[in-house]
Amino acid sequence: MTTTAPAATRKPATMAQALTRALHDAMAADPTVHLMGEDVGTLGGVFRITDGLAKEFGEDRCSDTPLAEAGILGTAVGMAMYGLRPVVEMQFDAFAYPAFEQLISHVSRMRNRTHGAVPMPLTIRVPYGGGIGGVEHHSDSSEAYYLATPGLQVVTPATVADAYGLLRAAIASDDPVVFLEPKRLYWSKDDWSPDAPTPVAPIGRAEIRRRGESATLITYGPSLPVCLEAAEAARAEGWDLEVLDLRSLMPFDDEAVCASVRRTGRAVVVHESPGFGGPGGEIAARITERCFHHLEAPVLRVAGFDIPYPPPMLERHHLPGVDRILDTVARLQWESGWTEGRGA
Amino acid sequence: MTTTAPAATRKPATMAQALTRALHDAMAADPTVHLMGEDVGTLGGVFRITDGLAKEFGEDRCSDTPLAEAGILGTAVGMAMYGLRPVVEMQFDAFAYPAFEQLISHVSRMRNRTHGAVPMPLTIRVPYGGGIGGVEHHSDSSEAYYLATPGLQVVTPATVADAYGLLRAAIASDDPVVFLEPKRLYWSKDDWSPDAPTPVAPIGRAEIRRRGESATLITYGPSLPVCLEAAEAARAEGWDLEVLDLRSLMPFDDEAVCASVRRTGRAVVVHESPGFGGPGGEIAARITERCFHHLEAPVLRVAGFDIPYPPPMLERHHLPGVDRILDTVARLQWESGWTEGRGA
Amino acid sequence: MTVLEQPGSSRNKSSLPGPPPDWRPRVDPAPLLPDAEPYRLLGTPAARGLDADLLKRLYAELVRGRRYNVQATALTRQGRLAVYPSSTGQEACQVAAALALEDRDWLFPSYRDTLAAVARGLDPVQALTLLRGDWHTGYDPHRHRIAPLCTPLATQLPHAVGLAHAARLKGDDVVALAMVGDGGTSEGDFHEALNFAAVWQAPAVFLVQNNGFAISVPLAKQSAAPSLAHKAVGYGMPGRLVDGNDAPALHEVLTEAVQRARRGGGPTLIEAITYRIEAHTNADDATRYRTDAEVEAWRAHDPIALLERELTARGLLTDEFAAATQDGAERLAADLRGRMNQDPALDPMDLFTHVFAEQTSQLRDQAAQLRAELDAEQTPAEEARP
Amino acid sequence: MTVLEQPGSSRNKSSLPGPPPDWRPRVDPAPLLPDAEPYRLLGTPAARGLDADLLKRLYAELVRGRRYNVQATALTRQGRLAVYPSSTGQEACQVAAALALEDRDWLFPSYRDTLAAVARGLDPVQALTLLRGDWHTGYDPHRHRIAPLCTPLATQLPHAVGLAHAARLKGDDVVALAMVGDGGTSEGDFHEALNFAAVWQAPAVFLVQNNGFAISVPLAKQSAAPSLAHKAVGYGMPGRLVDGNDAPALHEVLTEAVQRARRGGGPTLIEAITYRIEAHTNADDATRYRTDAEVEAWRAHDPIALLERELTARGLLTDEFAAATQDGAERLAADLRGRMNQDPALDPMDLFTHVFAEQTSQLRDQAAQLRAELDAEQTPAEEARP
Ligand SMILES: Cc1ncc(C[n+]2csc(CCOP(=O)(O)OP(=O)(O)O)c2C)c(N)n1
Ligand SMILES: Cc1ncc(C[n+]2csc(CCOP(=O)(O)OP(=O)(O)O)c2C)c(N)n1
Ligand SMILES: [Mg+2]
Ligand SMILES: [Mg+2]
Repeated sequence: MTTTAPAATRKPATMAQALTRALHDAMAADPTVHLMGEDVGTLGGVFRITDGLAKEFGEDRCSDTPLAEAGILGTAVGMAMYGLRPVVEMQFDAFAYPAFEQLISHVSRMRNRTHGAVPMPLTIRVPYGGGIGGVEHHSDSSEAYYLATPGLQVVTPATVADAYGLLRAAIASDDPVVFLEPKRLYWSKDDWSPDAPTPVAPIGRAEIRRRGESATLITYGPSLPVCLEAAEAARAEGWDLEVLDLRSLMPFDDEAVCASVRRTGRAVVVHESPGFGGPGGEIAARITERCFHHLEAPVLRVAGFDIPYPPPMLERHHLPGVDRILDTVARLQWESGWTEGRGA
Repeated sequence: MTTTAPAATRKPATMAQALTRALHDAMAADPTVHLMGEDVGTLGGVFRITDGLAKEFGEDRCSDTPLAEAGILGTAVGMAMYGLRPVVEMQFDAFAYPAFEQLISHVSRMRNRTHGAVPMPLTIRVPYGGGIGGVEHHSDSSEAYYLATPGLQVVTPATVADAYGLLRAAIASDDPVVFLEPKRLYWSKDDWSPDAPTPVAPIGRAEIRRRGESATLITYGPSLPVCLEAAEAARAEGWDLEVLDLRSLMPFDDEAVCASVRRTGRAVVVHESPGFGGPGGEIAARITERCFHHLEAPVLRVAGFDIPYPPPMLERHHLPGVDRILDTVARLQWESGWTEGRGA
Repeated sequence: MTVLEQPGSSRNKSSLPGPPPDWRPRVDPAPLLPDAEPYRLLGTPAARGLDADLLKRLYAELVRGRRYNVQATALTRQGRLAVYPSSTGQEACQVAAALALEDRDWLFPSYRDTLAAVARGLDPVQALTLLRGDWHTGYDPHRHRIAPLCTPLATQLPHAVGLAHAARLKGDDVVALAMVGDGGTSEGDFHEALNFAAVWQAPAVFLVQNNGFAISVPLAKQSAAPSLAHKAVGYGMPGRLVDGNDAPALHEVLTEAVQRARRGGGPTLIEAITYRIEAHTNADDATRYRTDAEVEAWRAHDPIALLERELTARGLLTDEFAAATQDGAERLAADLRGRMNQDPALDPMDLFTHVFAEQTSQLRDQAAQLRAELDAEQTPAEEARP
Repeated sequence: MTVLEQPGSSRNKSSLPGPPPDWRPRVDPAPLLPDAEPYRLLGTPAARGLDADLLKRLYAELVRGRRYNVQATALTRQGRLAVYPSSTGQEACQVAAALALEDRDWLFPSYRDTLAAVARGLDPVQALTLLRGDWHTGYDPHRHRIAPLCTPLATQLPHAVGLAHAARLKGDDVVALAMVGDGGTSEGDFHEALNFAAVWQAPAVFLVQNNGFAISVPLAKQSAAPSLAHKAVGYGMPGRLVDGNDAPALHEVLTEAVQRARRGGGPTLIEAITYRIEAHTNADDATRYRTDAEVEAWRAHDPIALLERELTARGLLTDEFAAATQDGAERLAADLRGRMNQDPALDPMDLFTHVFAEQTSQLRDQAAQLRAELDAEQTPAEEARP
């Protein structure tokens, strides 16, 4: 099914609403889908993403667990072994850390270690990132940890439609998916029809959100709106920036990324997570490996600083913003003539 | 003190012996140094690195803890708050995962969150990497997780002398150090004098282990001997490879790395940890950012595959070996003339 | 014919093999078990014997604490505080924890325990820095012997144990008191901390404030134990169950535990049964998971009212004392209000100052970048980008 | 004048405030407490009443198990097995765990429990694949209802709880039995698993093999609890303490717990007191941390010898039965030896086959690289690098 809803039925919806709808539809479609986590039942989650689901599907299918993240993920592993399709909610990014042992040593390896006999069709929903004025430990961007763990798929929506489509795809996947939900986009709105939802988005495909010729901004999740804004602002400087939304960090869409960068010849990777050891290094390195002769300048990065996430009153200085992106675009060696003699 | 022991007193020692000696000397020099971990007391650790220390310094200063890694690191945090200098042993790489919450949310941030009032002079010793025929969960290379955590220093010796010098420096550091010990080099030998040990190695300085002109192999820990071997083998192909041992992944010695790459114009990063999201991406990206105009070819990477660590009988196919390194060096575009016209 | 070279087939006289050679019950479990009912003093004849000064001190602190809670909640409505997890209804736990400690002891509070820190003497504005958002920890933990207010649940418990253990190794008679919620007892760190404490006989006291809920999750979905205090048995430490709204009872039980720890008697687990009268935080909607009737029932068991009844019965609640108490509370609130209404002075460059003792070259570069951006912000826009 | 609008100052008739409104002891702790002494049958009068066939079956399995342990250890010396954590001395636990389960039930073994898997019917070679090193899990867990042998301690316990819970949700009367060592009980995952199991009333049984040591660390440095079984109380499940070398006693206690779980009666924690006669693994040097005398004392309490005594007393250990038993054990050993002496057939390309259901383009590239390297290995060296 590739049809899109007729424009008439589309109306503004928030990313939170689209996520709730995705969970709802997945539960309705497949009785093995079980939600679990802290406060996901009666309360509907602290971000209200599971609102109403316990009521509709019963507490057994949307259940409040004891407060213990390793226990939540560890029991979900056992449930998956018995044929269920657990969808786990971690309440905040940093509170997934106690479950890392289960994630790294079991969730990510179970299929592999059992020679394919025990798949892990688990979805782990992690509200991530800052910009919401959260107190300490409520604003981390931890995608680097997930990316360094072979066997995990790492997916993050940046649009309302993707929130629905990618979450449906994550739940349908027979492999574990870390589904990163950008906290500060929960209340972002877009025209979208909950009655005829967009088709399930395939995992592993990047998407060009804005066409441009001068350079490519490569980003995902919470930084997409910032990049789009930067691209608009860049017009005043005479730059026509392309903006690429990765959507899936693993699998990584080398094809789409390289096609764009080969066309524009310049790239900046933008993310909120600290730069050192963050996803940007991997992305820049693989672009350079694959597109070296097409590059007019090194791939640059705009990332969070290499510091613990700051207190709310200082977070705006940490987060990649339009100015920092434009300053970086300005460093893409627009004036240099050195590429002329290239043989590639 | 910068004197080196007179050659006469130097005799073969293993990395394990140098580590034991470093712990011993640190304990003797500073009564606040306390070792703790599973089996570190009576047994001397499963790798015997703490052999004899409980006997010499008493069980209070080298103590067997209950079997709980979060508890070990978490209590070490409290001990550090009270003015001790704990040195924690994680028995194997993968068994540090249960302690990740403590590491990420507390150890790495304590100084920062308290505005400098509560430093964390903790050393976390982690035997890491494969190549020793270890069964499942005994051969991980987890450095990417540590690198993605702002506030941690990440250090790893590749030589007997560095094992001593860097461990002394780690223990002396007022900030937390993840001290990665390459398991398969524990029994590597070198001429070294335990009676007049080499000076304490400063953290954050890379070291050129082999001078060369054609290209730089950038590596650390268990892959250093492999790179040196590859460099020897490369002579037959007409390549004179430089080998750079990073020693410290954070702080990162941009200066030494860039100086070498600017000179050779080509670089390959070699490590055992999976490539995707691993340290190599960061390293390649920052070299490219800084040395773009000096690069004759993209910085390439030789890393472990993006798979869970294989069973012992298959590990040799996973680990970066001499052939794979040489194959990669061969891809550094030796024939291309395209760099001629460069303006840089 | 046997598979083992054992005198197995030629049987011994006694047909009873001994117990396993190394078996012995290592500790008698009986003294570790908590009482069947929560311990209380108020309303019992024993209350009559309590020291009048102590009761008055507790009362004054409770009233002050309640006023602090009310004021902090009001500040969230006025936008001067980002979020406040109120301890209204739990003031007896907060106050008793603070008063049970000597100056040299350490307090390890959870994110809900700002009042305990204030009752210990911490400046209320510094106690609220985390929740206002200008810095994570607004005070010097060493100066106040108060660890950072801890957001990740139960993760500060092992810190308390390690600190207590270190103090003991150094020969200092320092006790660490750590606070955690009922929900937090489910975390692995709770288990590991208590086990380490018992094995090390560390001078640590664990106070579980069982307020019946972890945000929306009621205790029955959190634990099936007879009580949370019963968890003590599994570690080999005594468990005590206390009415968490009975300030003198709490004070007595906590003081006993602290003294025992100080004497080298090892750790104690104390469960205080209480109730959170307000929502989880100002951002929470408690009507989603509990009834007004339940809240009302607990209001009738209010810690201040309980103590007030006793003070009145003993004629200790004179108009003068009540007025002075009220006055002190109002002064605290006015001071807090006034100072929280001022914007804190912030330096963005602080982001880089305390990541490491010595700044890395990487952080130096980033600091320079931010410095340049801040300077550019001062400059007219057209000049900013060259 | 009061700070609360409460009828506080006008006191009620009764001076006793009620208990906290929501307080009630939720479970009576008494029935959860383990006995003061390890439960045993062998050597007691009750042993006489035990079913002869059961005793003989247990005996045959113990003898077979011992032979398996001896053979596997021998294989490490011959270089056919990388490492072997022997369960010699713990065979009663291993065998009883296997026999207590129905076919549809699940076993969650730790890394030391290969024998339990073999006693359940798993091919001994498949059980040893992990330790030989040709693949992590050498069997299909679903086919045998045996979860992967688990190296990270205690981490498989939550899996067992989740599986048991899922089975119950599906309406299947399946029980999960999870095994863990004394050391493993200190891990946070132990705590979280038992708590989830009790809250969910999951049909799970936890068997702690307390063999006195976690590698070199003796129990006293691991736990200060009266017994490890006493940990059950803190979760609200029954705790049982058993002589872990008394196979019939273990079988009875385990079977009871499994049946109770199957009936919906919830989880049980069982501590079996036993001893590891061999070193931790063949790579360990046990003389560093324990005395020969201690080992000898436990040899005298050997599970096979204990049962043999009873069989002999009841005249059940006929020459014929003993010979058949011995014979079966030798056949197992010979088969194991023979098959382990063959090198396993390995395909390096398997490294990429099961990382994901659908291979990523990244892994496709890497697989192609390895394929090329393997092909080059076949080719003479000079041709290999172009
Ligand atoms: C490790 C961790 N997981 C989840 C959270 C999110 N969270 C904050 S408060 C809370 C409930 C805490 O309940 P309880 O321990 O009973 O303390 P109370 O709020 O009742 O004081 C949760 C789940 C957290 N802070 N830390
Ligand atoms: C999480 C974790 N930490 C550490 C280890 C290393 N290790 C392997 S066995 C062992 C001791 C286990 O003791 P116990 O639980 O009593 O089981 P036993 O070996 O006696 O059967 C240790 C520390 C591990 N496997 N997993
Ligand atoms: Mg609570
Ligand atoms: Mg043991």
